Amino acid sequence: MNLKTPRTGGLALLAIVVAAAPIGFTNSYFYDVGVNAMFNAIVCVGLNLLIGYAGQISLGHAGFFALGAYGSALLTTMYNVPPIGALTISALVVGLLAFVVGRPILKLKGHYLAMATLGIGIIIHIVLKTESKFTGGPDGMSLDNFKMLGFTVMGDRMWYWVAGVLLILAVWLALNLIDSPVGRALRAVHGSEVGAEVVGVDTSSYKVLVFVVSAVFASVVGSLFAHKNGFITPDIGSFFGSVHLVTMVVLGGMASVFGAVVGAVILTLLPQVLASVEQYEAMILGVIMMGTMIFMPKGLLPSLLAKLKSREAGR
Amino acid sequence: MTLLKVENLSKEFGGVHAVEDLTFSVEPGHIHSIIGPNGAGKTTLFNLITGVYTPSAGRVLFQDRLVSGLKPYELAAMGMSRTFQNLQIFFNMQAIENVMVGAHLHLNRGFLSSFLRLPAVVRGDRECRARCTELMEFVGLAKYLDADAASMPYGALKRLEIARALAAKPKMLLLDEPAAGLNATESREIDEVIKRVAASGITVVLVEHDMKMVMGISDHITALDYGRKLAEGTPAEVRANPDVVKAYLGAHA
Amino acid sequence: MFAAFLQYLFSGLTSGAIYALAGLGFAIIYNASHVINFAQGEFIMIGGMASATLVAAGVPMPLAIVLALLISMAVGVALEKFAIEPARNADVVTIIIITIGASIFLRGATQIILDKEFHSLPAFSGETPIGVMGATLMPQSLWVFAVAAVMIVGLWWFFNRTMFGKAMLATSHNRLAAQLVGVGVKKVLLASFALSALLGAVGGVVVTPITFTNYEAGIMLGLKGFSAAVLGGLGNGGGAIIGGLIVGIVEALASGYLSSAYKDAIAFVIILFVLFFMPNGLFGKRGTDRV
Amino acid sequence: AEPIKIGAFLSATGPASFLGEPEKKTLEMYVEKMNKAGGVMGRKLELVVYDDGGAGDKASTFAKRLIESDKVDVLIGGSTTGTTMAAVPLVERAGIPFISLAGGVNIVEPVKKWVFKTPHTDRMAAEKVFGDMKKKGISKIALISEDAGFGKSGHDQSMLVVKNYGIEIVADEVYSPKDPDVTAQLTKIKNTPGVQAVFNFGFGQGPAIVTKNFKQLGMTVPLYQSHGVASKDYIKLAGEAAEGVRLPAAGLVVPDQLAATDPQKPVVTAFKKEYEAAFKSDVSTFAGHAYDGLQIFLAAAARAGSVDKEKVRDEIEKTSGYVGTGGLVSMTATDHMGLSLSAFHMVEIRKGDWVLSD
Amino acid sequence: MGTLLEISGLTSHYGRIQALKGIDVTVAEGELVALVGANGAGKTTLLRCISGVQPVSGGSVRFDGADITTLVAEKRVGLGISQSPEGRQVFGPMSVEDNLRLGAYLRSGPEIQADMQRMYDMFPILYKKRELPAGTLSGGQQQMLAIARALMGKPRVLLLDEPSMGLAPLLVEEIFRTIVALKEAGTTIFLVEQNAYAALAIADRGYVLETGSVVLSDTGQALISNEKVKEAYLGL
Ligand SMILES: Nc1ncnc2c1ncn2[C@@H]1O[C@H](COP(=O)(O)OP(=O)(O)OP(=O)(O)O)[C@@H](O)[C@H]1O
Ligand SMILES: Nc1ncnc2c1ncn2[C@@H]1O[C@H](COP(=O)(O)OP(=O)(O)OP(=O)(O)O)[C@@H](O)[C@H]1O
Ligand SMILES: [Mg+2]
Ligand SMILES: [Mg+2]
Repeated sequence: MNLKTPRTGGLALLAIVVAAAPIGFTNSYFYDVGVNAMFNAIVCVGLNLLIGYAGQISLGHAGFFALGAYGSALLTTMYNVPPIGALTISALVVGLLAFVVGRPILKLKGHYLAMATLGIGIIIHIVLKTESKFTGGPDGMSLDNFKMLGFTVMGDRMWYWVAGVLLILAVWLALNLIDSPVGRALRAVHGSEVGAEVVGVDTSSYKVLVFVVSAVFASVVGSLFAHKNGFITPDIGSFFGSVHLVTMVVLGGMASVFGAVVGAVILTLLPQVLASVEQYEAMILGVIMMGTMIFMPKGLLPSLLAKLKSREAGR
Repeated sequence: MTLLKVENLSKEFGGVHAVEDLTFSVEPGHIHSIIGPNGAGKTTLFNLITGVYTPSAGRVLFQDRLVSGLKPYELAAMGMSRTFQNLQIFFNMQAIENVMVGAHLHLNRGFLSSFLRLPAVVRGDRECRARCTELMEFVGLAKYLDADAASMPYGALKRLEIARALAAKPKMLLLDEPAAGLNATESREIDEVIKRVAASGITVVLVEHDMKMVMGISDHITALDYGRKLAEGTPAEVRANPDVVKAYLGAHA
Repeated sequence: MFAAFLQYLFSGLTSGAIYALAGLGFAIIYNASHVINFAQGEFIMIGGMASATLVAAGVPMPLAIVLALLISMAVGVALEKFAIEPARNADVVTIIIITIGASIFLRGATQIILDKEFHSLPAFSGETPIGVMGATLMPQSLWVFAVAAVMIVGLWWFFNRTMFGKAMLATSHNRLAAQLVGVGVKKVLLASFALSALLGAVGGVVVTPITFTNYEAGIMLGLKGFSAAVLGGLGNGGGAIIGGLIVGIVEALASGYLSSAYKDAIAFVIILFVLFFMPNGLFGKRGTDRV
Repeated sequence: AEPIKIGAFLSATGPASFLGEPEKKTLEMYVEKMNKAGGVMGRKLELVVYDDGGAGDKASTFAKRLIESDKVDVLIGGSTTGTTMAAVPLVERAGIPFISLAGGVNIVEPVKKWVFKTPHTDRMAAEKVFGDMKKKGISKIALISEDAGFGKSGHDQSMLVVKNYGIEIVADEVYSPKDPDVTAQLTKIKNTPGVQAVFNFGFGQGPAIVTKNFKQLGMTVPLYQSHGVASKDYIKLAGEAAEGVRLPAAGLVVPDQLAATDPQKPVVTAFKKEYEAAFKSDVSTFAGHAYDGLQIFLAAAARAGSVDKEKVRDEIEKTSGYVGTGGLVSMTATDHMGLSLSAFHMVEIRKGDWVLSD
Repeated sequence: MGTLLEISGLTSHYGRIQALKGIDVTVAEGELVALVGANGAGKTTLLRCISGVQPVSGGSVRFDGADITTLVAEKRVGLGISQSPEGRQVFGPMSVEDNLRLGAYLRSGPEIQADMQRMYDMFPILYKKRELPAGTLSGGQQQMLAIARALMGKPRVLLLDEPSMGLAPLLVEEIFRTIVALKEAGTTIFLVEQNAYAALAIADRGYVLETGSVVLSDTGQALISNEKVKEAYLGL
């Protein structure tokens, strides 16, 4: 195995980081933040397939995340579906929804696509807020622990390892995909749709498929997140949530699987770090976002790697 | 048997008749050139044949099947592939990856098997890379094997599109001004490439303003003007046609 | 029931004109750079907040308004100079994230420099409702309509009749070529931010007597403005106006005849529906790229 | 000695900053004040505040941080019902006294071992209003509410209790917190036959817009607002249109008008004075919720003689006869709020000021 | 005839790749100088450096005696340097007429209208299509527009990057005739062409560029008869 390829080397590094991070964790709050970071990372890895690789923006993915969360909450509390079943059913429904709306929506380009996905996300958010009989409305609803095969995932530590394994799995899947004919086709869609079409790439189907895949990633994580927190409110599906996800992807590095992970981790930790500066939090966060993008326009990871490479080559 | 039949084809853009009532056919194995003044409708014709545009009227038959209305990727699957006058390079990818996308139809492209990186996918990819390397060498891009497409000069990109189109293993290859941006010596290299492609049994439809190339390698030429057919025949016949000389070639050619 | 219908229409026109004003600001920066400026709502907010704070501090209203417009323009210029210009070669998405960062920053700064409270401005021509066939309209709404109308005419003139306006368009379509014909693209970008900040602030000032304002007021206006601009067709000022009015009227009619809980959702459904059939909005230019 | 650590997570920014901001200011002011006076039980107070921006998931993480990392002795906060409820599961697991500043009934119904709250519930506000309407012989009303947390919960509670007062809701409309105009909804209400009064549930600028539009349409039936507007800002924004609007509010907004015998009078007068002197802005009832939360905790800690969580919890539950800004608080094992309907007063807006009108 | 454009020791990089390795080129006032070279030799890069849209990493560009190495692009246009770029680069969604008018962006006065008319006379198809978006033109028509747009700047030195690309044979002749006419009218011209034979035939002098360096320079006629040039660029 060549540790220098992104797949094996990067995966190994990621596994080491996930395994070693808890050394610095002094209590379960750290685990909690770690889980949130990894959950976001998984969503972003999926979203990056859509945004970074296929070049299609989405400002509605928090909606899919929220649907996964509420799907699990509803099915487990009202219909007594076992959590894993609820997660699966929610993911299927979200996938189906993404498939149905994806066809017409993904014909749109650029800002028009951004508008349409934003619309989908907002509509989902409104439904979750309004149908309080099912969702508890803006005040939210609670749900139970994640139980499977007589085993209960409980406590931040356990969730940490579950999230860690899932993150590595997600990264592995994403790396596989992009380094395959399908991945190349996706990137070709980004480069030139006609160019891809005339050599046999069914661009609209690929766009829809990757949209569905990224939505399912979001939904599954949404379900798990709901169980982990035990309580959810509709604002997990708000427009800001979607913008936040896209920001993670772009900040970390579009078209870079590990970049998405880095972006998600940083933007999850940042508010925690900045919480102590109180009212200056927003200003500092804004400055960091602007500064990163100005000085590393390709995103953190790709820009840093490029710098490293040129230094190596310079020697 | 004819490979491609264009029947009474028309395309109109808000009053502009880019192609009008055009009929011609392409024989298999031929190098068939389309010439005509700027704005004669050559590129539009290519776009109609390859499904980028849908015709306003008329029809296109490929291998005796009605194909007007089909999507470009469906036509590609039937064996049609092309290059563009306005480059359609994947600038976000490496040169060799551009070519490998060309081979898309001949690879394992299931979502699931790609996700799981099944051995078959890996093997197919390795073979594909080797073949695409050969193709790049074939079109004269040996020195760009490791290059990012975004860093290549114009002339090289034109060749890259040819390599990509060839990677699709087409039955018919449509080239839109492959020699644009190449000097005379480089054009002669492309002559060679096209001749060898044709010799391998691929039918070539060529749009080109380099008359040395067109007259030198074509089996058959159709000349257009204002979207209509102006003349047709062997290079010698077309070159001698006074209408063509007047509208297109000028006295010197 | 005609009076009710008319009232819904007035309600929709009032909201719609506000959305339209917000949408116009997007058109300018889009026309100069193809960037959607997510901080556009903040220009509106700054216009409203600055004028309201100044008026509260005893500055005469006309002077307060002028100062507020200048402040907002200064913010727009600073944003371009320090955040957009240094990233000029970056992707559109990267620049969009920069504008998102800027909007977060501006909200944070406003909240510290000014406050978190709601503010209002006195209505320009009093608060006596104008009755029309059983329905009523506030005089301030007329101000909003008038300002929107003036702006749209001004923008049309700017982009169609002045060389500088054309240079701006040219810059967005092809930066390299614009440079090669002698357009100072830096100046153009700076001007576009100054101008859209000005437009935003004007909007902020005229709508504040109706909607009030606080440091977060820009979020909703930005979002609705973006919707209006996209629905109308990006870069088309008239489109943004019509888009804004449609969104406003759909919301009002939906509240009136269907369900006020779902009025926003219904507006978005309509937008989606329009985009399915007109992928470049109502009046957007179709792509002209040929292959 | 070790300081007593008070942890708070509040919505100091975001859509509920209307609530969180004064709450935060109040806590900071009183902690500082008490420390100047030498602290409590010989120990200094230490306040740790986080801003959850009104988001449930952030609130839950910050609550965890306060409990696990900052190791606070008590949790105050959750400016909204959503942020409160998001923290409840982990508070119950961790076992730490938690005093919420939000209005939702479901915070204390059913009773949760560790969770208390200081504000009146939305339901009480609704009941107070419906009681007032009943007195005036009103039986058919229109409800209009904001579709965010506060308004939505108020709406749902209103629907639950309205029948007890023999009142029928004949029109039920909703608006979004940032809608620039709600005349459409109000027109629908206006054209609904038989409406004798309109009741609006919301906070922030929405109710002010409702009030202005109400006036614009020339509607003449009584307009009731909820306790969400019990802040001078509302009167400022709505201007003259607010004349005659009635709402339920704590004594805090009308300290001078309270009867001299009212036990609340000295408490609220002092609080109002201190707050307004410190911040040069009008006091709101939300500030009072935070004040009450802090006092209830400190009193319980003093009675327990320590900050042992279990003991403090028990003492909070035994709070009895505490006179707060929100009213008289007497908690029990089955009532973790301890306020009665009498804590609310009906006030009416006249000449730009509150007038007690029970 | 004084030197109008003087390039000395010019280097330029794309990232770490050096595209120009110390170029020395001079163009005298009123001269027509041709530059030929294979794909990737650096011709386009050199023109971009002269116009100021490509960063220079070393050496200098002097125009009319003044050092303009660090001058911003629009100022150079103001001095009289116009370029018709490779790949046409028209303003696609804008009308043909607006494209032409923008060519004269830094000029003002009534003669602009007359100049525009001259362009329409030279390329009648542009007149026919003047109200249509430039992006809908055919490739060759766009090439005409790009050349005409550069001419609208009334430049002192005109930089042409492969002006004959994509043009029909008749028009190629026309373009070369136009270039000669412009030169005769006093415009200095720096011409990059793949149609090396035609370019050298009308050029006063020519340079041959290979992988970022000038390897030959001589009069146009001398280069045409140079064996190496014949073999590498003229396809003879
Ligand atoms: N999308 C379009 N909208 C409007 N007119 C168009 C469009 N596409 C092509 N045309 C017009 O149709 C005519 C034919 O164009 P086409 O590109 O096919 O010419 P061509 O023969 O390829 O020319 P060239 O040799 O210059 O490439 C031109 O006059 C062009 O302006
Ligand atoms: N954007 C870029 N990034 C990196 N390298 C580039 C870039 N553009 C050009 N190059 C490199 O610079 C060198 C010179 O390219 P240039 O475009 O100037 O060549 P040219 O002589 O104009 O070629 P052509 O005849 O094909 O137009 C080439 O080696 C090319 O690979
Ligand atoms: Mg063509
Ligand atoms: Mg070149």
